[in-house]
Amino acid sequence: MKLCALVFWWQKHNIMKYKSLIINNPEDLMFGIAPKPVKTRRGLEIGGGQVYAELNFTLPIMSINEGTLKEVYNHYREIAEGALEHAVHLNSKGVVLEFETLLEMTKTPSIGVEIVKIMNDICEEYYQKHGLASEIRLTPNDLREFERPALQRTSKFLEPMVELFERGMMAGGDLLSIESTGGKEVSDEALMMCDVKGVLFALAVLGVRDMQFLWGKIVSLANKHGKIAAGDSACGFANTAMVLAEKKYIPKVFAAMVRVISVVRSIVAMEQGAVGPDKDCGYEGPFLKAITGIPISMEGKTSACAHFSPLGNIASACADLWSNESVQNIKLLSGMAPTAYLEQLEYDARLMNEALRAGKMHCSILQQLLVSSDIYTDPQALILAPENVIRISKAIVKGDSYVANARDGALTALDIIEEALLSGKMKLPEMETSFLPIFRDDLNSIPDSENDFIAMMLPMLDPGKFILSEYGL
Amino acid sequence: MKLCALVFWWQKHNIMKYKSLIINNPEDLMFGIAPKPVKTRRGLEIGGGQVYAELNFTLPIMSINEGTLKEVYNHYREIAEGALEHAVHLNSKGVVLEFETLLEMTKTPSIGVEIVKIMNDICEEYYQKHGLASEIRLTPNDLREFERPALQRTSKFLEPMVELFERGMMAGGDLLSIESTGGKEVSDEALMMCDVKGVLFALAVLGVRDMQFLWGKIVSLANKHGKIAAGDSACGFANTAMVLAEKKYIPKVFAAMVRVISVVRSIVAMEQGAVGPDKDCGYEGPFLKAITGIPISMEGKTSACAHFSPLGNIASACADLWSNESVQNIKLLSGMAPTAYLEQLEYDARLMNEALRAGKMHCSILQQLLVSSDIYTDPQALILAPENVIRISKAIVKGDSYVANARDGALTALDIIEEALLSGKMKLPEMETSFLPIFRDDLNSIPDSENDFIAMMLPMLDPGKFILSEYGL
Amino acid sequence: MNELIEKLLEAVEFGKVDLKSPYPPQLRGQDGSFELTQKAIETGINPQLILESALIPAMERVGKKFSENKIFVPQMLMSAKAMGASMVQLKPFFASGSIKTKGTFIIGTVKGDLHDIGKNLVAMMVEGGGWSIIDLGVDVNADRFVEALENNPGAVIGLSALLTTTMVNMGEIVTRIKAQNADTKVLIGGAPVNDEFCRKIGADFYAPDPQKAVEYLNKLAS
Amino acid sequence: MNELIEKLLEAVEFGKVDLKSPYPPQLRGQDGSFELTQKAIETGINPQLILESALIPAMERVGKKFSENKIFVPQMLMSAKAMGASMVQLKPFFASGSIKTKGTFIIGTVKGDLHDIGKNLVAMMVEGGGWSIIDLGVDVNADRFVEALENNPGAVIGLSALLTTTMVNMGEIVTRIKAQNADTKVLIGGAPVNDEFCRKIGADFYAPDPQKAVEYLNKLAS
Ligand code: B12
Ligand code: B12
Repeated sequence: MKLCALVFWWQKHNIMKYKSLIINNPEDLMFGIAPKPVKTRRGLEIGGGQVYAELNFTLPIMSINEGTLKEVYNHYREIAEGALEHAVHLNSKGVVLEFETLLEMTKTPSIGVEIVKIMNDICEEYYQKHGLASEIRLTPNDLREFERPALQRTSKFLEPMVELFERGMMAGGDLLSIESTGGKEVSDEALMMCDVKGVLFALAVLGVRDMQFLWGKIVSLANKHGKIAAGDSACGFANTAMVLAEKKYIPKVFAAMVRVISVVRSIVAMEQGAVGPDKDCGYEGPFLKAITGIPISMEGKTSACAHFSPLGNIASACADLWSNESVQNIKLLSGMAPTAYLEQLEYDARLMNEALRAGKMHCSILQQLLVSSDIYTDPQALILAPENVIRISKAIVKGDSYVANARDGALTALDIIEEALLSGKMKLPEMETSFLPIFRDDLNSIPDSENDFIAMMLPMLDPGKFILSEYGL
Repeated sequence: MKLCALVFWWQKHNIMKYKSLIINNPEDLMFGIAPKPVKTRRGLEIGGGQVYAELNFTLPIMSINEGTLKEVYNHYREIAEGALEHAVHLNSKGVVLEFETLLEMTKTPSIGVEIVKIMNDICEEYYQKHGLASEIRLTPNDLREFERPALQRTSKFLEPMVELFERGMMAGGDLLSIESTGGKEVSDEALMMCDVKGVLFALAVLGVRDMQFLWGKIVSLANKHGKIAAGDSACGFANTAMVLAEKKYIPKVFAAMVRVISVVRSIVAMEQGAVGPDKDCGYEGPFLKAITGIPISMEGKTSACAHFSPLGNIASACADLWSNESVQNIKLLSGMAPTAYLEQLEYDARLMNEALRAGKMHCSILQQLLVSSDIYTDPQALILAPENVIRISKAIVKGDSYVANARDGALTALDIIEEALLSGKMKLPEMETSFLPIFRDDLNSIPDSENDFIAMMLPMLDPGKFILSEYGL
Repeated sequence: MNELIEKLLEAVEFGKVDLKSPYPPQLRGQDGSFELTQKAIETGINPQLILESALIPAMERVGKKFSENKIFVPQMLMSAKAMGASMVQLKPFFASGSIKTKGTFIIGTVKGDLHDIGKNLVAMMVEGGGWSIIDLGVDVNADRFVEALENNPGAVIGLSALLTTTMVNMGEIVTRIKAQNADTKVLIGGAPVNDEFCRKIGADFYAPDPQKAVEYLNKLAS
Repeated sequence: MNELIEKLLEAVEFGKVDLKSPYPPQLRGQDGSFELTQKAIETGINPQLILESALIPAMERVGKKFSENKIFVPQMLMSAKAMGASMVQLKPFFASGSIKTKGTFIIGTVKGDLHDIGKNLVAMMVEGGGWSIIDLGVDVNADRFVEALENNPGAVIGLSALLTTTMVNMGEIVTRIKAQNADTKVLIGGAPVNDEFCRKIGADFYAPDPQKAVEYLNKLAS
């Protein structure tokens, strides 16, 4: 059956494919175990009963140009070799290396492709010599935002992005991801204004449509080459909100809203055929796992190299890959920073894997500790507790439009936050809580129908900032 | 009662004070709980049912001289402020900042004292403003090794060391430690030659005597000023051996021997009146905790910034402070590295504290996972499993001389390693196992009496390298 | 102090733009900064005084509250909007030269870099501090900075970068700017940047946050 | 190849010092490198050949096994001892100039730093590679390096540092050495050091481990 040729009812009517959850029971939302595990070429079984480390890394302070290319390649070679050598030393069960490209590597796809090749050769060498299973997640960056207002569908930048995806997967980038930016033109300002309707418009209207466009392409490319369309995390939305909240620039309760709203945008990748592992940095993975059953990557305390986090432990509660988000290739006292972070990820993963080996009771106790150690410290943590993930996910799948899905999810998250406050289990300063009634009013004012919502929002948005037709509207 | 004035039977006869364990049951060797907790000025209760983060840090690449002193001070100010600010943000229950001095700060004690003052002011500020409890562990470096052969008792360097201890504790360095180097002249070569008798001589003869000399001084200074004599870790021996084993320069089984032997040397601090928390980096803490009941600091996965480790999880099994060993004050993508490591330590500690809150069953399951995830990956991990710590500790306290104590402990560790190999639970390459019979023969050849042992060893050691009289021999 | 000035200060501090605006709830139904400025001008208050005794002090208070984590960005943005409404009224006086800002601040995110949340905050706070802002946007190369400087002699330049691979572009831009006019002050910021890097590339000041940038600029202006 | 040479090579490779030495078990009771060298000289084998066909190749094998993690340091040290026993026999020929090492290597841990385990390993491996070694020990300042170089013109210098606060001392030492003789090659190492730092201070080569150092030196010598 050629999936991509068929157009389903839900696609035609622009509504969410999922009407119920695959995981209905909080106890079944567990690290290392996904109802639909993903098997990779070199034998990783992500979500198949084992948590693996996903190492992320980037260049130290330097330019990328003709003159430095050799040095750039050497950095990635050193990173991959250092990490895999140490993974062998630590008896690792398997590693994912995420290669998130920087501008120049996407603009000139041959650079990105060469880096994939270099790292894939090393993966292969360690596989052949030591039996270490590892794969590369290839994450081209979304170049389209270089034009303002962005031309989401007609941009000249789509060509190099697609080229990097295709040639990169052929070179050994087996897991395909991106942190696409559809809707960001609107959400950037909405984030700063704590405008929940603006964020919802950016994600549930613009984001969803852009994801449909982009992931249709990515999935068909992946299918063509027998590669794995993995997923797309709302980094520019949910992660940005978290970082802003950590800096105390916006309320944490708002960042929690943004995370929930981003679910309806990120799930579109799965609707288009992506199978996971979903990317880490938006933390919307647990909801995607509950609804669709795919395995997910998460990041928490061991991504303190990349940003501080209120979700250090709880983020791992149902992770299948455990990531450090990003670290520069610089020297620490022990050795290179990516190698050090690989070690930390491996030990975290070992603990979870030991629980998986020991059985259900051990898993559930470890998860309970991971969850309860963070749950009431921050509303963003609260909504990631398995029972809350399930409850919010159930609210999300109820509605008949992405807009309604997002709104209902956010309202349920609000309920959960208010209940925790009422019970006295969570404490928040008045500065935070004063936003709650505003969010509730705003969310309640959102109609079920996408068209009505668009009509409601357009007068309030700066028309110079985005182009509706670039979203098929 | 003036303890320091009395001379006990065990002191007069130069034998170990401890004849039995305070913790006899492996289940009672638990993180966060020590039979003899230590209460600090600002209210930390180390070993009193709570694990705290102990943050370690050092300067980035730079010189310390007149011209850079301002910058040096700024680094320590920035580190302390960044860490405590973030600790408040993370609702930390308390933090220890370890200030391990560099050469210049001990040679010119006023530099070290000034840094203590700067950091103590910040600790006090956060205590007053936010109720955050924090203390400084002051760890002057042992200058005596700058002379070769070292003049352990008559060195002119003792004066600035003692000055830094005294003025530093008055400036707010409440926990006093050192990684003293008595015996290192002999052990350095013995380590490289995997000479277990040489190491035993260095630690159980020279090390013990130097510790008696040095810790007598430190404890009486601490008592004089109402400060806490904490402990002395065999960094230059056990940690060095671990780092060399990680580099595959010496066998892991040898590093395991060194760790056990170092116990009899480090315990002398407690015999002289030190009360803990013992320092982290030799990993002999669990034995000290079992035998003496003091709280201990440990380091594992979250010290990957300082060195790689085969003890990532298991090291925390009975930790009361959880440390990162050391990280330079450099910028990561999130912020300064010490702040990032503080976050990681806090989340690790939170998990253990959540177990402590949940009760005995949760603690024991979490500990079991921490232990079993590492135990059979490395002989150094194996001997840190609580039941093995107890078994080895029991062997250690049996004998009637430090030499016999060390020998018996090491032989028991050998037994444990060989049993694990025999049972098939642990696997080691022949390169490693071929050392085991050699170690056993060597250990068996060691007599009970210190004098006999000295007589046996002297002909085999390079007399130009150390001065017996500097050890009171 | 004049009552109108006091009210205007309050309107800007709490983000009351105009009569109709519902925010903040406690000032609902009252005049906003738009109306208050109009009235102040009508009653003959010196426009320079309006700027210096109401708008700038209000924004200073806002900046202080923000840096003490007592308010969030949206509150600060509302104040900026209120100040903007006031500036609309004051525009003719700027045009005629009868009032002056502290100077012109040209800001942009450097070539290859699209991160602008931080830069926008800095621009807003500096504007609140009484400076004219020229925001060149993101992905800005040396040519464009030089050009903007030519058109605004004496302006101070602010560079932002968030990537380890774009912060190096600051070096070239600083060199080009200093080549054009060695006296031009350049301040830089962004998460991966620090003091040491600032010295290395020959920029004049590194600010970790908008407050520090405003302090530095105000020192320059005084 | 000559049988004696072959045996000597084996003795050094496996660390057999002399007849009496119990190590390694499999060669117990056999001649060690001390006796074998003596016999080789007696049978008239060219001392240069002993060095180049037995000792150096043996140590090369040892170095290779070590870098492939097939042996530990003590095995390598035993080989170094065996080579040392051989060198005692060869000493007169070095003194007379009838055999030559590849050159002289002056090594030390820089001022303020006492870490010497790594430095000692490097010294041993370089010696095994056929170089004369002058080990200045630890806590060595620029004066002492310069002095040693004066006494050994043409020597190559090796600097070791393990602390972030002592590695900077390498810079000064390099400058002083190059001032004395710009052609002197300086190589550096130690855990916190890297390539970039090497370039920055004007040293010639950074080696992360002894093997790389030997390779570089051998290239210099050839
Ligand atoms: C939000 C964000 C994004 C958003 C940007 C949205 C926007 N409109 O700006 C999106 C999602 C689009 C994005 C994209 C990318 N990002 Co980004 N992003 C971030 C994130 C999470 C937060 C940045 C932020 O806005 N912080 C909040 C603001 C308020 O703080 P700030 O920027 O530091 O600014 C403050 C100060 O620095 C200072 N300041 C800033 N500028 C100036 C200027 C002057 C003159 C002065 C005085 C002061 C000053 O004042 C500000 C206010 O306090 C950071 C993570 C982090 N830890 O910083 C990653 C991060 C910077 N991004 C990263 C990466 C890799 C990317 C991408 C390449 C990802 C990809 N592969 O697609 C692309 C690059 C696009 C491009 N070419 O620029 C990496 C950088 C790694 C590296 N090598 O350097 C980071 C560190 C994330 C990570 N940990 O991996 N990103
Ligand atoms: C062992 C050790 C010690 C021993 C030293 C024993 C000895 N005789 O050398 C003792 C305990 C005495 C010690 C003391 C101190 N140490 Co120390 N020590 C270490 C440790 C654990 C291992 C170093 C080691 O021997 N490694 C094994 C050898 C084989 O590796 P290597 O030295 O890197 O050498 C290899 C290569 O680098 C290379 N190489 C080395 N030199 C050269 C030279 C040339 C020319 C070439 C080509 C190659 C080359 O080849 C070698 C072989 O492969 C490190 C941790 C670490 N991660 O490195 C800390 C470490 C270096 N020490 C540290 C500190 C702070 C100290 C003290 C100040 C502690 C204190 N407060 O008392 C004192 C300082 C004393 C002084 N002034 O030097 C810190 C440094 C932090 C910083 N700011 O830089 C470290 C990083 C520990 C930590 N994580 O905090 N230390």
